[in-house]
Amino acid sequence: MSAPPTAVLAQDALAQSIQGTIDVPPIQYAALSPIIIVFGVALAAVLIDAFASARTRRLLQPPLAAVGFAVAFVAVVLLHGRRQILAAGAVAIDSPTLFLEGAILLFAFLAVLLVAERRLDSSGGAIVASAAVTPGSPGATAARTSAAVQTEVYALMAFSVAGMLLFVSANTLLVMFVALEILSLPLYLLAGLARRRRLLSQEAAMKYFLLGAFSSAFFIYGLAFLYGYAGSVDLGRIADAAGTATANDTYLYLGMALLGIGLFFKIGAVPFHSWTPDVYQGSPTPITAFMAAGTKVAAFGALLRVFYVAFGGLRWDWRPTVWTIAIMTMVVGAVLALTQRDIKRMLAYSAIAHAGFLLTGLAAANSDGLRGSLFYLVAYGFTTIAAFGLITMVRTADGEASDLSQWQGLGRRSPVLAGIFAFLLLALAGIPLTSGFTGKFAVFQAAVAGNATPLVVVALVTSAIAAFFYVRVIVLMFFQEPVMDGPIVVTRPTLTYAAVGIGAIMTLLLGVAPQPLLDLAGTAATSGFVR
Amino acid sequence: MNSFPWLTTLLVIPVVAAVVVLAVPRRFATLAKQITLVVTLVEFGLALLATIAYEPSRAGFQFAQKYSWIRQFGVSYSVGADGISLVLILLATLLVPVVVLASWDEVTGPAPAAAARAARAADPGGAAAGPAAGVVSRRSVPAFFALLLVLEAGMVGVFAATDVFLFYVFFEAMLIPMYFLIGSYGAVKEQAQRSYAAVKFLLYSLFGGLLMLAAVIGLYVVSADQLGTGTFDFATLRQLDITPGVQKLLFLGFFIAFAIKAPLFPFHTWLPDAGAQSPTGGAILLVGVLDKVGTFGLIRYCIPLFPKASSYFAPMVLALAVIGIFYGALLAIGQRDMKRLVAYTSLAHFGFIAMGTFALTSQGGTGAVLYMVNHGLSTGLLFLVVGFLVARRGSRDVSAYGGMARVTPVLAGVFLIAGLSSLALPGLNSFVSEFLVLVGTFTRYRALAIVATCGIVLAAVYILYLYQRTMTGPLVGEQARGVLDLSLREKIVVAPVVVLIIALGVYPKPLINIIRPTVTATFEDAGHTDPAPTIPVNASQAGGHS
Amino acid sequence: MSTVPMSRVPTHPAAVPMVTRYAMPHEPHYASATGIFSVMWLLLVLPLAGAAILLLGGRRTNRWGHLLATAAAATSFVVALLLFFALLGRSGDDRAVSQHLFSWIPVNSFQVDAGLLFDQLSALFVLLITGVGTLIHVYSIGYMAHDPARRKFFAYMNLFLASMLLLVLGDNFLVLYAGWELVGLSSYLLIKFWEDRPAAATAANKAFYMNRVGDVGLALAVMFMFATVGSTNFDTVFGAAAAGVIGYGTLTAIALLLLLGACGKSGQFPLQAWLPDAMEGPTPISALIHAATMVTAGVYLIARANPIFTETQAARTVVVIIGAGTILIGCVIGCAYDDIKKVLAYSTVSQIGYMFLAVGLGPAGYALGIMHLLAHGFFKAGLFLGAGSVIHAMNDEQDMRKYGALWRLMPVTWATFGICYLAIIGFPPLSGFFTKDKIIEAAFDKGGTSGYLLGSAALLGAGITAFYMTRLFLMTFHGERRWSDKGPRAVHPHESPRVMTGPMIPLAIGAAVAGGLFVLGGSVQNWLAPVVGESAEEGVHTMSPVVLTALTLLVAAGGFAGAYLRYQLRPVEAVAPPDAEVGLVTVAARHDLYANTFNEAVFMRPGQYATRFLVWLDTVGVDGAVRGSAAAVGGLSGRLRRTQTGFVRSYALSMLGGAVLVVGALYLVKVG
Amino acid sequence: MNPANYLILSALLFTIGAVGVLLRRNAIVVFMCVELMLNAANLTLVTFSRINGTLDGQIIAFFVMVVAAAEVVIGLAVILTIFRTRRSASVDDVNLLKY
Repeated sequence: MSAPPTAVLAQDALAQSIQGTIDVPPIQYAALSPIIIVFGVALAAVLIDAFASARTRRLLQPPLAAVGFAVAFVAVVLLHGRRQILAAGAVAIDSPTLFLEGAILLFAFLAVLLVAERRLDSSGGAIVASAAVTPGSPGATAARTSAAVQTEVYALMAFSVAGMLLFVSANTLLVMFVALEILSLPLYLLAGLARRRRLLSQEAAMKYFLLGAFSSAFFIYGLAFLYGYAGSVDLGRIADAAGTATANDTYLYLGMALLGIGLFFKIGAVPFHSWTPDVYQGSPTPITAFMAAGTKVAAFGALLRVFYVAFGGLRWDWRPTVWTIAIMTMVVGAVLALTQRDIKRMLAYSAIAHAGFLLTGLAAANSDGLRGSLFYLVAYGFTTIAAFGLITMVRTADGEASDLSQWQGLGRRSPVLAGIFAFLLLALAGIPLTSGFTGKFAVFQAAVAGNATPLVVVALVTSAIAAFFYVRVIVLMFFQEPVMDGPIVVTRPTLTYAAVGIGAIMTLLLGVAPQPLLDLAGTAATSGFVR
Repeated sequence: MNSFPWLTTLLVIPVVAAVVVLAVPRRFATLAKQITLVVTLVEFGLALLATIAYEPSRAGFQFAQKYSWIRQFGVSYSVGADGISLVLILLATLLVPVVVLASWDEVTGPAPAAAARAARAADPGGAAAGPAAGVVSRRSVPAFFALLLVLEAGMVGVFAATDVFLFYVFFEAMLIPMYFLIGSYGAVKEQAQRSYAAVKFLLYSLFGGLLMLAAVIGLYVVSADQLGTGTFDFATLRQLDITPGVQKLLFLGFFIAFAIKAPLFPFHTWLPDAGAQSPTGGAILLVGVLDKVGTFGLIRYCIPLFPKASSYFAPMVLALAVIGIFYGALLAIGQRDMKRLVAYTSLAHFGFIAMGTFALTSQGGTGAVLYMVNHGLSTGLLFLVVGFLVARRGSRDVSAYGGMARVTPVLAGVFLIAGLSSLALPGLNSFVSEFLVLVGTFTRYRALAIVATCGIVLAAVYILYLYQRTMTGPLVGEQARGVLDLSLREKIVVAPVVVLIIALGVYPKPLINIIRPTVTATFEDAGHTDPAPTIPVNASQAGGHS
Repeated sequence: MSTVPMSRVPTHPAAVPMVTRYAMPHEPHYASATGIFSVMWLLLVLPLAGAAILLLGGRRTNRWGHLLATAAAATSFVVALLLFFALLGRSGDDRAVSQHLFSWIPVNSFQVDAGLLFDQLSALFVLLITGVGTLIHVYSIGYMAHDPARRKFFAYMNLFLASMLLLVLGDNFLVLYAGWELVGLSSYLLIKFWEDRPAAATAANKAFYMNRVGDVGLALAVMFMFATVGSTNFDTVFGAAAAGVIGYGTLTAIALLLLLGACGKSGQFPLQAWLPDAMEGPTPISALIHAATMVTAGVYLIARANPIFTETQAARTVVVIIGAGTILIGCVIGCAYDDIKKVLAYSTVSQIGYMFLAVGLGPAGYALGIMHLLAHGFFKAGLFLGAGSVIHAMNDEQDMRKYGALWRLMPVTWATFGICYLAIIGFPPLSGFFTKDKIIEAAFDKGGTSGYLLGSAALLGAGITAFYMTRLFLMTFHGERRWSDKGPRAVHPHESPRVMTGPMIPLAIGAAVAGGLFVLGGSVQNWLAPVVGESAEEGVHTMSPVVLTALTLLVAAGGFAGAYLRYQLRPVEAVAPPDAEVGLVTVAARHDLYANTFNEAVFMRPGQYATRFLVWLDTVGVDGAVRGSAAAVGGLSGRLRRTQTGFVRSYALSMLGGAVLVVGALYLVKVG
Repeated sequence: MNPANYLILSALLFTIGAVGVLLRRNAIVVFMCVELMLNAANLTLVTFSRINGTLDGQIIAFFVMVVAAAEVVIGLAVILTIFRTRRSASVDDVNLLKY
């Protein structure tokens, strides 16, 4: 216990406020620098949006965000090895946290590349010119073709990223809750900013918002019970309290359950997954990529921290539940993906299935499991960003060719692009020499070592099922004749190329030479979360 | 000589070549072909040299190399050759050039030059590539040969790997090129069936592979429990002392994967489809080499790693094998599609191989491994000839043929040789292996061997019945008159295989001498000694000339 | 069976203990090939090379191919003669020379060498094969002169010679097995030589299938030998057998399996049905393969394996029964056919029956069987060549009812054919008289009821043989002509060219004198004694040889008389009378005693049904299960999708349900 | 008065809110129900802070209110746009995305 517990702090504050002096708790700004930087970027972006001209905004915002994230990443790298609790116990910095923060920032960077891409669509990028224009109204067509862009997207992304960083490093449930909201609220809006298919986009936004709010209600209610149980929302204190089985632990289990629900919702675990397909499909594809990679990392990071730190002592109590959820998630994700016709929706279900695979890492409940999960998150993030980025490049006259039937024969027309996509799909399916396989192997091996063999068997069977729909897309692209008025693959979208390229290369590297990243994850896992 | 990294070289060359070939623009298709041919020939030459450098008398793996790959998982890039893997590598590297030459014109097919030109125009990047699907969808020749090369690397790797993880990686990675070979270069007219066959092949193998993955992980965890740090090193793993219960589970994991791959009786239904739909070259490599990975795995991994389990399951495996022998044979007799027919004959042959392996006698095992090579040659030749026929008449249906021997005598002759080899006629390669398998089984499972021996009658039936329907009788179809006999290229393709089929039938000793020590050691380490003859004979009879 | 402790068992060469072996006095001892014998391998290689050159050489060899092939055969005959005389030069018990070529299949305790054995028995066969073979090569030069594929024909003939020589020269059972199947192959190739005739192709397949059934037996026998004595070499196996260390059951099993193989190859009951169909092949082939040499391989096998058969009475009983039965089957059917080659084929079947009967009698009969075999080689080859010459002359007409009165037109054929015919019906002093007589005698001498049964069967056979052969001879060469040299189906019979008649003459001479040479002074019996053991000449005589000989002649004469009355003194219808007008026996005989009907009903049809069923099972059952489960998952997916209704509130509901579930689960764990 | 009663009250409120989310169609009302759930949580927090004798619960409650306010801003914006396009605030009308 390094930092003073908040409860005590609060009482002192009460006492001292009577005498009129307040002594400020020490805050190590350096250690917080990544979060602070990103927040700074966000605020700057807001200011720019407020005062700069439309043109300057368009020119200024993307580099600002990109550079901001890059710098933050550098900060994370410099912080490596730090292991302490900061800001009066509110925030914790340790190897897993830094690992996750780094991952989030990388994915955010790639996502910015995708968002900033303007060569794809006839006019601006994937982001709507003005979200306020009503679809179907005369202004709508103008809005669709106008070069303008709702540049707030960058500010929103920056806020969301900041929220994610805070989310994974939160040491008290309160901070975690706030972070959750900071990362969610911007996403609700981002989901609604698609330039085309506005109706779907708005619907996605609304569904995401309502369900998100609903889930955070559960989260906070669970928080309340845990507070009631432990008398504090500090993860460490909760763990201590759980260790000493004195208090009425109905509160503990209620709290754990409700809190868990909030987190399971974010990672899209069954039965809290229902928003995922709709939102992934409706949102602008770059944002979907951002969500699929970034949000997953953040949510899982928080999940891991909570379950390893706060409830670490109770693993024998929560493992069965996690098992059940993991199995349901894998099965439902894989099975439902089989019959999807929309490629984004299919990948959404695949994301659910992958959440399930990740949960087996959690179910292992050992440091190998932690290592596996960390590695898996990064591997999956790169692959999925590349995949969604690639989807943005396959277009028809009215936007992306999201319907699978339009992808028929793509391999014959543009072999390279289709080849990359096929490779990414194989990675998602977990074929050796791709990152997907290494990740799967890491978590499954941990799970078997952690006596979760049945879970692993289920996982393997489901991955066999899952393989089918990935393979089906390959069949479409390569083994079938192209349709006459098939989609056109837009050439020279530099930024998208960059993002997809990086993603694909990393997918290959992590498959062929996973050593370094595994080392990183391994050391992070062995040092574990600070408390 | 043995310090030279033979296996790594054999692995790297095709990969590099594949990249080069893939880089060749489509309009220089011929160049791609030539590069591939040269490379594969060089590859075969190297494999041959390696075989010469190999010292059969020495125990354990030779040309071994070991570098740590993924330390956290105790995975290492470690390759090595023993008698079993060496001959199979030799087989693979031999068949690939044959396939390359055989598929020389198959991919492009008789496409009008105009279409080809249009295709080139439309090809690069596919940017704004408009309509005219037919043109756009011309299949890339360099890609085909690149896939072949990748496949070759995979085949070499899977046999050379001495690290279970590495083996698994190759085992799975090998599927992808084959999948594309079937899917996009298979039977041209039958798009739907082609894709179906490709997907079926991939999913079957993937499913088996995943079961194996479970077993592999289990093995790793067991090793971690016993040795402190987990490892995948084959040599280390076979030292483990695994409890019988665990052994059985792990054995099943491996066995089912291999039984699907080989395939053995109930797991075979992907083979006829894949065999029928894949291009000739693909079919040869699929049935000739890829499927051997299954039988190879049985003898290389199942028996040494899980000796108790393998003797426990041996009767059941043998039962499956014998069922397969008759089942495959009878189904082959009932087929109309020539390629399916050949595929089903392979099912019967894999039955023999599995039987020889699980008879757990040195004769049976040696016979089984030799059988793998021989089956690769004979079935390879059968697929070649059928491919030639289909290329000439465009139909795989037996009823479309008849009396071909009159117009294409040479082709008919080669067909007959392939068939006779497949029905294990003495003097041809398969006989040696088949008899060894039978006699090896006989010494331990008498009744079973007797039943299996009756299978050779059916073998005669399915081969000669096929020959009778296609080659003899009055000529069927008017256009058949114009059909040409084997071209020079085709003769060159079949020549080496025919020669080997005869040579290995008359003088199999060199191969046997490579295979025997490894197999004998494998079985004896697993605690299986050959049953004694019921009457002792003097050393000159038993020890003999070897 | 005597089992031994594992410790004494050699597992593989490295670990072979010097096992002190049983004393095996009877073990044959083979001298290794030196001097002239070191060229033994030439016997095989010459014809093999001929075949290879002709097959690979292609059209280029069309002009001289047949000459090369004939030369190859002739040379190997010369080599055979040289070796034979060299063998004569050696002392009686040293006349077994083996040549070890190379180690064929060496796998630890299973050691098979490619080795040749040239002893008294194989010497005789080599002479017969190469000698008759050469003659028939010459004959074929004429017979196949106008066939476009003559080269291929000669290539196959050479291939056959090589295979047959391998069969009789192999010094262990696996090499013998190799030759065994290779002759089957060459027979297959030559039967379907005119392969655009569906009948020929079918006959060839039938022959191969039925031979394969026999081969299974032989193969299993070899496995038994290895499993029992750990070797397949003649000397080891025979030594063990003679030493009586092999259990009686095993020995009998081995013998019966060998017999199965022999029946397949020699067209003995129950595997006789293929031989008549094999007549679809060119006539020289019928003469060489399906009369003189290959079909007698079964006899060779039993004679070669005599140490085994000597030891097992049970197996020999089966052999004699099969032999006797087949004699009668062959004869009866032989009487019913009008196709000259079919009749000869069935006569072959029954003559081989005699040989089986003989070798089945054990030491008393092995030599007799071989003698009859050699004699039969001469006269049956002669008969077939004669028939070929007639068919040649009659524009490939094979129906004897379309012949008649040809003797004037083709005197040479008539004469040679006549001699061979007299030889086969046992007309003294021609060969058949001696050899067949001896067998009948031996059969009676077996003693007991069985002796009488077998003897009388053989005797009856002799009579019927005389009948149907006379019938054949008369219908072909005598009586009034039933063909015309005018009209649509005109034929102009003429004597065959000298290249065809030439070979028939030596065969006729052989047919005439061979028997005498063999029997007088028991030359062959003494010659073979070291291999097949002393034939118990001084056995009890059921009845005195003189009486028996007289009886035999009487019966044969009866048969002759019957045929003469029926087919010489009464006219022969040009068309066979319909089944309605002939007796049941004849009808049955015309249908090969329903052998084919039986085979089709019992093996072919059920096989076809099984095949169809399995094809159905595989697609619907095995594959269906797979596809079904896939479809099931798909269906499940299709239904589950519907739960994703798109209504926020239902999503919220599912979340709430999940919440309840999680809480419940945790609570359960807590209380439980 | 026994503070446990407040917990029961808050539980009731939370349940009412949750049920409201499931039952009401109007997006605004649905959202209000969510707010109700949040406030139920607040009540719980305050109660526990009383029971534990620490101020944290009350402080957290303030945080929750602020967050709720922020949510309102976002939520109303989203709902408004939907309403403007569809002329209806019923959550059941927006189900283009399904299956």
